[in-house]
Amino acid sequence: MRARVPSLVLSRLLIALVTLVIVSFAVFFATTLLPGDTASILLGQAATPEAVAGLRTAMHLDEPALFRFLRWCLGLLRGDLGTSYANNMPVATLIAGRLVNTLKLAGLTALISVPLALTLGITAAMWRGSVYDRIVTIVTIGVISVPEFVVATSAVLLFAVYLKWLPALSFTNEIHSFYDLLRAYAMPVITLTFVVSAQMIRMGRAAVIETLNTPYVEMALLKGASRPRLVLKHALPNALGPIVNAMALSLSYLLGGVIIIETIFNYPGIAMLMVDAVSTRDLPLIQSCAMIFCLGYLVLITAADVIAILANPRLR
Amino acid sequence: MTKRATGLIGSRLGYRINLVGLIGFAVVLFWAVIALFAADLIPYSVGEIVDTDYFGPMHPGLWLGSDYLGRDMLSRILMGARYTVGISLAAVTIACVTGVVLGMAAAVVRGVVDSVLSRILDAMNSIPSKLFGLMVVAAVGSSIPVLILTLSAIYIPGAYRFSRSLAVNINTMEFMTVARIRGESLAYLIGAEILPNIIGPVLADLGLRFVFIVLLLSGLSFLGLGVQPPYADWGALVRENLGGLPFGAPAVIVPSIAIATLTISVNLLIDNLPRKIRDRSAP
Amino acid sequence: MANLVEIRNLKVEATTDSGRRVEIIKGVSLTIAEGESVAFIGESGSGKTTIAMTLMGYARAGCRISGGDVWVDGDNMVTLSEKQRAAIRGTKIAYVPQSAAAAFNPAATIMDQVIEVTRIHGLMSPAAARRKAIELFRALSLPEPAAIGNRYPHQVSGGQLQRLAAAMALIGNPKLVIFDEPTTALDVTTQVEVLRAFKAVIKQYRIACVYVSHDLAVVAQIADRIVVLKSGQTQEIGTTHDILTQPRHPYTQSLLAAFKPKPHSRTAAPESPSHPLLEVDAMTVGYGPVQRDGQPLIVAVRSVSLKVERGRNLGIVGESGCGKSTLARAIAGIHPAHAGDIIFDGHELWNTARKRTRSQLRELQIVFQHADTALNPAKSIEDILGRPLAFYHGMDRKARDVRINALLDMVHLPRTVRHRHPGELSGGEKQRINFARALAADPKLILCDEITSALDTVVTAAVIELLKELQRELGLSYVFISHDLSVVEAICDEIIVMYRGQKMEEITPAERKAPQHPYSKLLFSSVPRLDPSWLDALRQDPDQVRDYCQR
Amino acid sequence: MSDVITNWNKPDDTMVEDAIRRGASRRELLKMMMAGGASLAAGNIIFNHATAALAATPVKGGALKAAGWSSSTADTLDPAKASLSTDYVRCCSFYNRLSFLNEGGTPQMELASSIDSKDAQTWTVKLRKEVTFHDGKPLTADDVVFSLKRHLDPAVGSKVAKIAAQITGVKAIDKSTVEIALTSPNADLPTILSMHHFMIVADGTTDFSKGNGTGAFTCEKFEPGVRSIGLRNKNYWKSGPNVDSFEFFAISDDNARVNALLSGDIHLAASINPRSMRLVDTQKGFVLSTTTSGNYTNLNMRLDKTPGHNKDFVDGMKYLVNREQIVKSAMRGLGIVANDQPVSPADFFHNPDLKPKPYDPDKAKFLFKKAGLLGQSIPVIASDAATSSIDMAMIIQASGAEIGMKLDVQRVPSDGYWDNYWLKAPIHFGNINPRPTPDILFSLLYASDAPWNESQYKSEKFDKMMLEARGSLDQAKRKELYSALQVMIADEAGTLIPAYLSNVDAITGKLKGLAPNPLGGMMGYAFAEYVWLDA
Repeated sequence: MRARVPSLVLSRLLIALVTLVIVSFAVFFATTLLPGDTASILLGQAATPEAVAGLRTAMHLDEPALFRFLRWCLGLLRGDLGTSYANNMPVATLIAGRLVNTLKLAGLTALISVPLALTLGITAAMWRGSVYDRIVTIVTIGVISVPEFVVATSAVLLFAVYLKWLPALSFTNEIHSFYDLLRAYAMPVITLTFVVSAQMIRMGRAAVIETLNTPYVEMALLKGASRPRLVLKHALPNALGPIVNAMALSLSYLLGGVIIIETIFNYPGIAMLMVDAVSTRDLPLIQSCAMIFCLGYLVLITAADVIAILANPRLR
Repeated sequence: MTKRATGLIGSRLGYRINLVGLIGFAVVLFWAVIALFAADLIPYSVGEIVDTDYFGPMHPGLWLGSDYLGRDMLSRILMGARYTVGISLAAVTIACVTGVVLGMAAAVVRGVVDSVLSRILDAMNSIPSKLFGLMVVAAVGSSIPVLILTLSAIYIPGAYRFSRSLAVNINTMEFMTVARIRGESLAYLIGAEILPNIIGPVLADLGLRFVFIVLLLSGLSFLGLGVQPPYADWGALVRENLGGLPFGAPAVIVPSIAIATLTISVNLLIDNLPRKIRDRSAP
Repeated sequence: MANLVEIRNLKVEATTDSGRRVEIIKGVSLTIAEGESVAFIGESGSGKTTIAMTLMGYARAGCRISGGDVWVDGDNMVTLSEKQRAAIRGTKIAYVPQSAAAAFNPAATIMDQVIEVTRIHGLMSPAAARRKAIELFRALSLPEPAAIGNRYPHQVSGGQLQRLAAAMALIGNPKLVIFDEPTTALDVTTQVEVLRAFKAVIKQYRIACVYVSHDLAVVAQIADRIVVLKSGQTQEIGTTHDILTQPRHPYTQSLLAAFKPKPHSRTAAPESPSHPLLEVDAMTVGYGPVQRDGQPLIVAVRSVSLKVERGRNLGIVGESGCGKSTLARAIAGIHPAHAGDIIFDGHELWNTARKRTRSQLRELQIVFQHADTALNPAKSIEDILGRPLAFYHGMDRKARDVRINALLDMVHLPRTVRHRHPGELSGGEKQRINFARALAADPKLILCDEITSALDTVVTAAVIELLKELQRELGLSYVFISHDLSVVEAICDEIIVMYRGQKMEEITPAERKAPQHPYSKLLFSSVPRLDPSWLDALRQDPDQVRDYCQR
Repeated sequence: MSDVITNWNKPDDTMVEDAIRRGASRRELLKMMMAGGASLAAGNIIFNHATAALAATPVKGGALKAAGWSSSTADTLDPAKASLSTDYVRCCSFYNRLSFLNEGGTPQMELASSIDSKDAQTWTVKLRKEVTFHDGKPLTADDVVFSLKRHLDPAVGSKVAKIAAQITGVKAIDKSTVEIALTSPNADLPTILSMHHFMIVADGTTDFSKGNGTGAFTCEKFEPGVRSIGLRNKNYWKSGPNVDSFEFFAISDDNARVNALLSGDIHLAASINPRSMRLVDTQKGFVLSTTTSGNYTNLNMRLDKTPGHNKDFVDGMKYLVNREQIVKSAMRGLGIVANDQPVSPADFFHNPDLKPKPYDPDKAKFLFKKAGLLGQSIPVIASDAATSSIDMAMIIQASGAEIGMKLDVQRVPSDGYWDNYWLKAPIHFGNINPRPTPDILFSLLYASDAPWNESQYKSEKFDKMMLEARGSLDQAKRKELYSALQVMIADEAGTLIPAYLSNVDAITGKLKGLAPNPLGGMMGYAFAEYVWLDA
């Protein structure tokens, strides 16, 4: 009966592979379009032609980019992410720590924002047209229409500078207790929750309202079911598909989209890492980060589909 | 049809317009007009330093205070409207038109075209938007056309996904079969048969996308990309005056409010578009 | 005896999107006694369902009960609070929806939904509820009553769902059950079983019931009394016998008239047999990839041959899933046939519409069952009818306007509808537009796929008349696909009986009354008659029934 | 805000401190304060307050946390590659140089006990004894030879390859003596060796991520683009450092950096945005430390390209720039009006008689007309990469607009700016970090063969005088020559230097012992070794 899920996951894996290849080539060609190379960038103002040439040879950047890219691809097949041009460290070690950080932040944010968004979206749908509903709708749009760096900076000023309740920076290396964890993550998580929730709330509300207009919900009403029961037991399960899909899309933002948050809270995540990589033309690093973002995105989308299928007996 | 809290206006026109939508429209119109006539409205030139103080408060002469260089904030916001509204509008239009057309085409044609398109756009979608913006601007520099194209490129996949999922359902309707065996062209199928049925949700989606584009625009300006100085879009204004936040300087508050009013009202407008009244015998 | 239900001067009004209030139920009064079954009959839009709903104190979105009382077992449903109504719904009054397929939550098991009423109102322990449900399943003669509850709605057939819906209604021991067109969506043979089941349980549990339908013949089998409704008013109330024998109200008479078999003035088969208009030879249609044996995975139509002479009509009957629609779609080139030839007007046709010439497409039109999905809801009638004119005949605006008016006249619709959208038309009107669009191409042959199944008897009769009339005027031919034999009989010169994708037999009007093949016999015998005793009198070989309807 | 009258606040305060360091006379100061609108009395208070901030006695212990402004995966502990302030700070804490500059800008010995020469061409460096690297290896002449020679190898990618080029020979005389031979005499070698790139590393080092030096801190942790943590070097050959540990990282967002300081997360926020000072003012217990060390952002007009090849245009631009407004509006007073030449007032060789050109739109207009360029749109490349160049550009643009001179300011991404626009575009902005000697500045920026000849200025006379000054050991003569050179640059070169930028580091009151240094902010990036945290 569930035979469909594994087969779907399998087919998704193939698709994922194709997508990954597309992305890596796209990213590669994008990188080749960027002016300058690691050598000249590292030398910066000191980039006299001979100096650049010397460094280039020293860094083996003088062979064509395509070669280096393909060699990197081969390495990838052997599970080797290559070494960074900028500082000769293995990309794996550069990424590892920061990927964990990113995942932690994303995870915590998801933990807060998903239930929040669900509750708001569903309740809004439950009392659709009511004042509550209108408030939720307006507020959600209002919230997303404030640039995140304003939200973040205001939060820091209020909670860190004036009230001194929370640290202005998230020192991941100084987390020893759960309390530390809370303090370190409170503000980035709140800010990100602001950013990602709105879309989920809107989609959730819309999807639930859609299913509320179906005959089987009317049927349940005529069985004497209460409003909450109608929504939770009859509308929600059938609205789950689109909802999880919207969530997957919103959450995928938490991987690569949080540059600004990472900057403001000095949070060493993977988004900033890729920005660095781009600014130093660090091909292996750029590629690896891009792969991670793409993979994360695909995983989320696939997960959403699987959930949608499990939630819908017709598809099982 | 659901009962609406707000009253009815203009049912004489054969349309049912509701108050919220009207307010939204008014605000959008307001900004549009500002954007058009900004050049004639500004009291000072955008680059001119008129205040020896910085983050100056609101006072006669400098109605919205001064910015971090002591330039007149009112002038900068008025001009900023031109860029924020213009760029976002252009970008969202390009993004949605392209995305929706592709989406509908994919849904109608199905098969290889569909899967190839879906793969490519999925791939695009998986690259974080800000990074994409960074790379593009690093590669070809930052000019208004580039900005518009980048923003639209970033939001095409979303529009595609959305419209495709809608179109797939429409495509199963029998009137599509009828049109097909009539021998209709693809253009007619998507233009005349599908589009009218999905235009509503597509517009709503466009509204939200607009918000995101406005925000991404300001996000990009945080990363130092955007309109050429001395001009600046609202996001950039907020960004460059962020230092005034601790003092609640109008230089940072006002542009933030401007962004909010625009994005919110666009959505109110789209959520409450006038509906054609079917009931012909209406008074 | 005491009245269970007393409706006094009930008024319901709807709010149009212009905010205007329209009265859709205009002061209806009626009573229902304990254990009595009353039928509400009338065409769509007559308000029969709306009234039935008010019995539960419910009015659909945009409507509200604006006046009168609805007394049910001592409570006035109009004045009760929503909470009190909820308490009554499912326990005292229950509802059996028109389409059980839509009324079951696809995400929950059948059992959960059947016993939900007991959960909501805390009537009994879940275990007890299950036992009771199974007992009901048995009473409704559902297959494997013990197990069927664990399935999901999409895993059982329409007929079974309809009965399960009844079980869902009965589980709370209601005093009154509302059946809202419960058999309209079913095949005739299935309908017979379902009706039998309903009748049995109603008797067994001595339940009063309101039976909403447009099909007089079906109603005749169930109801003690009949309420005839039209445009929100009661036309006539009387015992079933009275209504059937001496209808007083003209509308009631027209209802009955719709059942009188119309003698179909047959165009005699042409003496000089020129080549037939359509000839289908050994056509096989299937779904899925082709297997080793060279046949598709699922064969929907197995080597069917047929012939349609000019100006004559072919009927194809059979139950849902017998492949008759697939056959039609294959002929139209929508679903490419796997094997077999289609010769149309002397020329062989490609099996897919994509490869056919524009004129071939024009001359062979198809009209679909569901007018509301066949007409683009977003376009005005004008555009819908105008397109083929522009597309096939390249007419300019003026020419189109003239032609559109002509077409609307042909299908007996006021010219003003051209500005309307499909959503604003009744089922019958939509079906006429649907048909007018086919005419706009001025075709030689029209494939009519179940075009009347969604319409009520009166409208159906009218549409059939229209078809005949147009045939006389334009010399068309029809291939008429339906599960409704009375309709097919009314219009066709030859009839093909299909079963399981195969042609069982070909019946020509002369020998029609005496079908040879047992399946045909079963099929024909299942068509309800106006005679109230028909159902009880009907004797069908149970083995046959089992063989042929495992649905 | 204790002793603040009218609009007199910390910025001015720090200006005064800065002036005091530059040896401004009491009279000048009072004048300065009058301009600030403070009463004479107030002036005295501030004067005392300011000087008071500079002396106290160290306290041991504590974990020091400081934030710079830029950092990336390209961060390195290889002194030769060091390019960002972040790298300098780290190198200063893990390594030592042979010499370093004191507050006054005069070279002091560090790893070297002496650096002597008779002819300024061959130098003898005597090394300190009992100096060991973090891994226990003692410091020898070989390490010095290795450390200096590296810069000549292009594969190393040294930032100072050009300056090092004059070092023809380095050889170890004995375990603790090194001889350095130069192409031509250069009296400044001790100063040159005080540059951060000439930190001494262990002989044969290839992997620099360990930060194995002789410095005050041992490298506990180094994550490029994230942070570095140093622990006090137990057996450091100098006294100190005072703090137990030193964590350094960068917060690129100006506001975030200041907020982190105010919230008490860090002790020092380097180079804060002048506009943040008002916020710092509102909070108790924070101090601003200003350094004007000859860091400047300049507008370069290439003399070999249109429109720069037209002398009148170049001169016109020099009169079009409202230097006061740039200092006042763009830098919020944190700068000193400059006179189009690179030697800062902090420098001994600065020519005080060379006055900045006045803001004279009419003269500018006249010159542009003469050049026939009035009304033409002239592209000017600016970028965040060159500090506050965009603000400057906009100010110049605005004053240009008033006399009908269209300057088309083009902001380009800082990413890749030095590679693609700097030195290349006809008119562009540059940003030059302080260099310890005029000679370095001149040879890097103005000599005919200078690698970064921003305006393509070529003058044999200039080259000759430069070499002469370099070779001579007679200070008076050198001062005279350098003054002349400064005048030549101001009048002839296409480099428009409107102001010297002051660098402002904001610190908590707890952080003591931070004195400015001509090598740059954060005490010439070496603060970690010297500062202490008051309990």
